[in-house]
Amino acid sequence: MEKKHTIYLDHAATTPVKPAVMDVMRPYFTEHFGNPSSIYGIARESKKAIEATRAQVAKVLGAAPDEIYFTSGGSESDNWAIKGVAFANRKKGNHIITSAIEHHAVLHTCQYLEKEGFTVTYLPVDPSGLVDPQELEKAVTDKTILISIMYANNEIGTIEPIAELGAIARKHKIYFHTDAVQAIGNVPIDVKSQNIDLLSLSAHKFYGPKGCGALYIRKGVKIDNLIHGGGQENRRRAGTENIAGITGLGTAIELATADIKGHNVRIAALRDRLLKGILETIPYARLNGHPLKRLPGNLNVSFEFIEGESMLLWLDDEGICGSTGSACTSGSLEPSHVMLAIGLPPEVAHGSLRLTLGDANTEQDVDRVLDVLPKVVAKLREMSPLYHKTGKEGGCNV
Amino acid sequence: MEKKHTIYLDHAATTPVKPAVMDVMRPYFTEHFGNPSSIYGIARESKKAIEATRAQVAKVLGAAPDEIYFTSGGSESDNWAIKGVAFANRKKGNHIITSAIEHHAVLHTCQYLEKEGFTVTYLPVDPSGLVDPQELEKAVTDKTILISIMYANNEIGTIEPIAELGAIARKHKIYFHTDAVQAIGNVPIDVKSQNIDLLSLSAHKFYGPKGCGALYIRKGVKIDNLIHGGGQENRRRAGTENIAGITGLGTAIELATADIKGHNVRIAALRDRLLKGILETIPYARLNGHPLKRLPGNLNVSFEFIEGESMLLWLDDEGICGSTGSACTSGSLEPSHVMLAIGLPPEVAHGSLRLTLGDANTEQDVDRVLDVLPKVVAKLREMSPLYHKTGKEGGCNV
Amino acid sequence: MYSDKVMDHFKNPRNVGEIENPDGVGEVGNPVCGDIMKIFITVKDNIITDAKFKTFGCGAAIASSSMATELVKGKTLEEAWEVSNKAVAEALEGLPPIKMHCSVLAEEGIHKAINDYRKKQGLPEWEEKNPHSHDHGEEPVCEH
Amino acid sequence: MYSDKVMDHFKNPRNVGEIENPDGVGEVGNPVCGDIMKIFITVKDNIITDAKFKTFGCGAAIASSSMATELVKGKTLEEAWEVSNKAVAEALEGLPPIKMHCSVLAEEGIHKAINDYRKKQGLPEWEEKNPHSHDHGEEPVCEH
Ligand SMILES: Cc1ncc(COP(=O)(O)O)c(C=O)c1O
Ligand SMILES: Cc1ncc(COP(=O)(O)O)c(C=O)c1O
Repeated sequence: MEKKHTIYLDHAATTPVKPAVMDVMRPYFTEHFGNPSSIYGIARESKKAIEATRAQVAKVLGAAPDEIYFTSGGSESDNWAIKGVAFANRKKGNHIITSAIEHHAVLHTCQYLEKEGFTVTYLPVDPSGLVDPQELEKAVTDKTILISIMYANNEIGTIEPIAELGAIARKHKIYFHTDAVQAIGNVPIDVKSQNIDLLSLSAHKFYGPKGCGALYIRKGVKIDNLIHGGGQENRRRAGTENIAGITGLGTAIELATADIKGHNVRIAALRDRLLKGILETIPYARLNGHPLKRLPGNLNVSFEFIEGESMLLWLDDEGICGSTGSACTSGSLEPSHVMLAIGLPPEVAHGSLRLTLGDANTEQDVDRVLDVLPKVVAKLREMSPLYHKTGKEGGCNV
Repeated sequence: MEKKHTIYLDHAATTPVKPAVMDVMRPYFTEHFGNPSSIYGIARESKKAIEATRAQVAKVLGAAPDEIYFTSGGSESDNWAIKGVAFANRKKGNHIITSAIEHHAVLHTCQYLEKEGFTVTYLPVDPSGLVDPQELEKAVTDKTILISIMYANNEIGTIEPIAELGAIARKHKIYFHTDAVQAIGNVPIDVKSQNIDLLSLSAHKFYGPKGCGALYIRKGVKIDNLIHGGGQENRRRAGTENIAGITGLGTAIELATADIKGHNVRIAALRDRLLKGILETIPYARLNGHPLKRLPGNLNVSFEFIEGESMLLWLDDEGICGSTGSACTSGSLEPSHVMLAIGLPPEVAHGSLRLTLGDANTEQDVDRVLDVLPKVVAKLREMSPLYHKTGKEGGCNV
Repeated sequence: MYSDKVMDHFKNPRNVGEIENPDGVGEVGNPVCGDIMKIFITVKDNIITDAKFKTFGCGAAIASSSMATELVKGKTLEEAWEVSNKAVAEALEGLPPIKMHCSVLAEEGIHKAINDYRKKQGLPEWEEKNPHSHDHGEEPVCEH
Repeated sequence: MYSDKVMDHFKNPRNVGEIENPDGVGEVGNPVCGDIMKIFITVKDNIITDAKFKTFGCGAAIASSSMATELVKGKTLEEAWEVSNKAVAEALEGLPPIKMHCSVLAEEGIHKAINDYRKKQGLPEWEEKNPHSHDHGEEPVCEH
C-alpha cells in the first residue's frame, strides 16, 4: 500500500527535535559525557555547557541564570513549583488559587494537595477560556499562598492576561506561578515586568528533547525541594544532570525565541487559512478558544454529532496527525475538562478536533486537510444517530 | 601542549552512551518523535517502543512489564519509592529503616521525611561496609513501614546481602526498597527470590543516557505518586515520555546484563591488578570496602597524609579521571558520610581515591595509573605537614 | 492501539444505517460519555434476518456496532441474546482495556432491540442475567 | 573550576618546604576538615626575608599557601599582617565560593607565624582585627 505523506498537526503534543538542536546534543552523549559534579576535564566541559544553557534560558525569560533550574519536563516543573511552594509556606496559609483549565500536571497536583489539607480555588473561565483578573482578586484570602495560572492553554490555545494576574498576586504578596509550557516561542516573556515568581517550561514543546524542562524560581522564593539528594542545581534538584537534554533545551529555546513576531505572522496565517476553509466547508462547526488571544498555531474546532477519536482515526488513515478533547486514551470517558470549563455541552466537547501547526507546515498541508476533513466529517455524521439530514435536529445551539 | 590520552576511571559517576545504544535512541528524537499518548502512526511507534523497553527491563529484574515505571533517573526513583511508600502508608506507621551509607538521594529524602513526622533508623555498617541482617531485624518495630538498603555502595563498592535483608522485610510484612543504581550489570538480580518490593535504577550508570531511570514497583505495593499530572506510566508518573531515553535505557540494560559473569571476571582482573600494584608501590595505603563482596570495577583506596582533591587534580593533569570521598565539590567540608560510617578517621577519609573501571579500560590504562599514581602521592606527601619521612609518625594505624 | 480487525470494521463498517419499520430498536449510551449506539433489527420466525446500526462514538464503538450486528444476523433471538460483549471483543481480535465498554454497549444495544421486539409482540422482556458479569477489562466508568 | 593562576600555583607551588630554625611558625586548619597549613617565616630587621609552607589539603589550599607565602616575602611584618584572604584570592584570580576558606586559612597561617615570632621576641601578640570580616564567599563551615 502506498504510504501517504505525513502531515503533522499536533505540535502542542510534542515536536521533533530540530537538526541544529540534535547537533548540539550529540557530543554530550558519548564524548563530553562527564558528570558535571566531577573535577576532571570532560566533567568541567559538561559543567560549562550547563551553565551556558542556564544563561541562555535566563535571557529568554528576563531572569538571572541562577534563577533557572533544570528538571525532567513540564510536569515535574509544575509539581515542584506547586508542592514546593505549598509545603514551604504552610505556616503562612493553606489556600491556593488556580484555574479550571490548567494542565493535569497542575490540576492533579492541586487535588493531591487538597488531600494534604490545602484548600484550592479553581477559577472558572469565560467561554473563550479567559481567566478574569477580577475573579482572581475576589478569590484571594489572607490564607492564599500561591496563585498558579497557565500562560497559554494547551487545548484551546487561549493566552491568559499573565501580567495583570501577576500584578494582582504581587499586590497581595502571594507567589505567582505560571505554566508556560505552551507559551515559549509564541509570546514574549519577561518574568520581571510580568510579576512572575515561578515559571514552568518543557523542551519538547519547542523542538527540544523530551524529558527535559526547567523551572524559573525568582531569587528569594521560599520553596521545598521535590527531588532530594545530591547537590546538583545549586542543591535544589538532585540527580546527575541530563547534559545532552539540557544543552538541547538551550539551543531549542534560543531558536524558538529568535523571531517570535515572524513566527506568529507565518504560523497564524496558515492557521487562519485552515480555519476559514473549515468553517466555509463544514456546517455545524465552531471554533473553541479565544478568536484573537490565542497561540498562533492552535486551531480547535468542534464538529457536532460526531466523536473526536473516530475523526482522528480517519485523519490518521490519511496521514494527518491531530488530537481531540474527547476522552480517547486518557483513561477517562469524560470529555476534556477544558472543553467543559468553556461551557461546551459534553457531546460537542466529544466532537472537538485540535490541529496545532508548527514550523514545517505548509499551505499544501493546510489544503490537504481541507480536502480530507470535510469528507471525514460527512462520513461520520452519516452514521451518527444524532445527525438528521433533514432539519438537522439535535444540534446544540452553541 | 601535547594532549594526554584520557583514561576514564570514574564509571561509578557516569558512563558514556554506547554506540549501539545511541543508534537505538537516534530515530526517536527526530523521526519517531510522536507523543505516545496520541493516536496516530508515529505516536503508536513511540508507544510500542516504550512497551518493548518495559518488557526488556522487566526481564532483567525477573519482574512483570507492568511493574516497571520509567523516571528521570536514580534520584527520582529513590525519592518516589521512599516518599511514595511513606506517605501512602502513614496510617500503618511512621518508621523507616535505612543504612548510614546510602546515596544522598535516599538519605536526604529520609531526612526530609523526618521533618514531616517520620522516624528513621540509620543502620550502622561494619568496617567493610556491610549491613548486618541481625541489626536490621532488631531495628524493626510495629511502626516500620519501609526498609531501604542499597544493593551496592557507590563509593566503596560493597555489595549488601539483599536477599537476606529482603527476607527479613518480607517476614515482617514491611516494604523493601533497594537502590540498585550501582548494581545493574554487576550482579544478577531477581526481585522475586530476593524479596524486593521496589528497586531503583539509572540508565547512565550502565552506558545508557543520563536523565532516564526506572522504578520497579511490585504489583500490590501501596505507593503515592511523586509527579502528578497526565496519565502516562499507567497513571503513576506524569510527563511526556522521554522515548529516546527510555529506548536507550532498554538497549543499555540488555547489553549490560547479557554476560554479567564475563564482565565480572574481566573487570575484576583489571581492578585487582591495579589494587595489587598500588598496595605494592605505595606505603600507607589501604583498601576501603569489602575485599570480596564488592563491585568488580570498584577500587577505593585511602592514602594517608594527603587529601583527595589534590590527588585528583594531578591525575587529571595526566589525563586520568577519578573521584574522592573528600569534600570536594559537594559544598560541604566534611568527608564522605560513607567513609566515616566505615570508621575511617576524617583525615584518612579525606585521602581516599575512588577509581571505577569500565568496559573500555585496558591493562595499559592500569599500568599507566601505576606509573603515575605513586609519583603523585609522593609529591603531595612531600608537602604535607602530616608526613614525616623519618619514622612516618602521624599514621593512623588503620 | 487497535487490532487490524477493529480497524477493518471501523473503516468498512458492516450494516451501517437504519432499517425502515424495524421490528426492534435499541438505543444505548450517553452523549456525555461520548457513545450512542442505535441498533435496528428485523425478525422473521424468531430469527434476526437483518440488523443495522447508527453510532456516535469512537473507533471501538463503531467497530463493536459493526461486529455485533454481524454476529446476530441469522441467529435466533435466544442465540442472539447470548452474544456477549466478550464475544464481540474476541471477534474483533481484542479491544484495549479502556475500550471494553464499547463492546458492553453493543451487547446492551442488541438486548434492548430484542426486548423492544418482544414488547411489541406482547411478550415479557428478558432480563439481563447479571449486569455486572461483563468483561469490562480495566475500563473506567462514565457516571452519566 | 580553578583559574589558571590557581592551577599554576597548585602545580608549581612556590616556597614548599620547611625552614630550619624558623623565626616564626603558624599552623592552622584541622585534618577533620581536610586542610592543614603550616607556615614558616624568617624575619630580619622587621622584614619577612623568607617564607615556606607545608600543606595538607585541596588544590585551593595548596595554591593559597603558595600565593600567601609569595605575597608576604619582602614585606615588613606590619605590611604582611595586612595581607588579607581577599588579597590572596584576588592574586589567584579568584577562588570558587566553596574554596574561599582556603584563602582564609592562609591569612590565618601568616598571622599565626607573625605572632609566634612576636611572642618569641617578647612582644605582645597582635589581635585579629575582626575575625568575621573575612570574605568567605558562600563558603560552608567545617565545625571542627
Ligand atoms: C547508589 C546511587 N543511587 C542514586 C544515584 C542517583 O542517580 P541519578 O544521578 O541518576 O539521579 C546514584 C548516582 O548518582 C548512585 O550511585
Ligand atoms: C500546558 C502544559 N503543561 C504541562 C505539560 C507537561 O509537560 P511534560 O509533558 O513535558 O511533562 C504540558 C504538555 O504535556 C502542557 O501542555
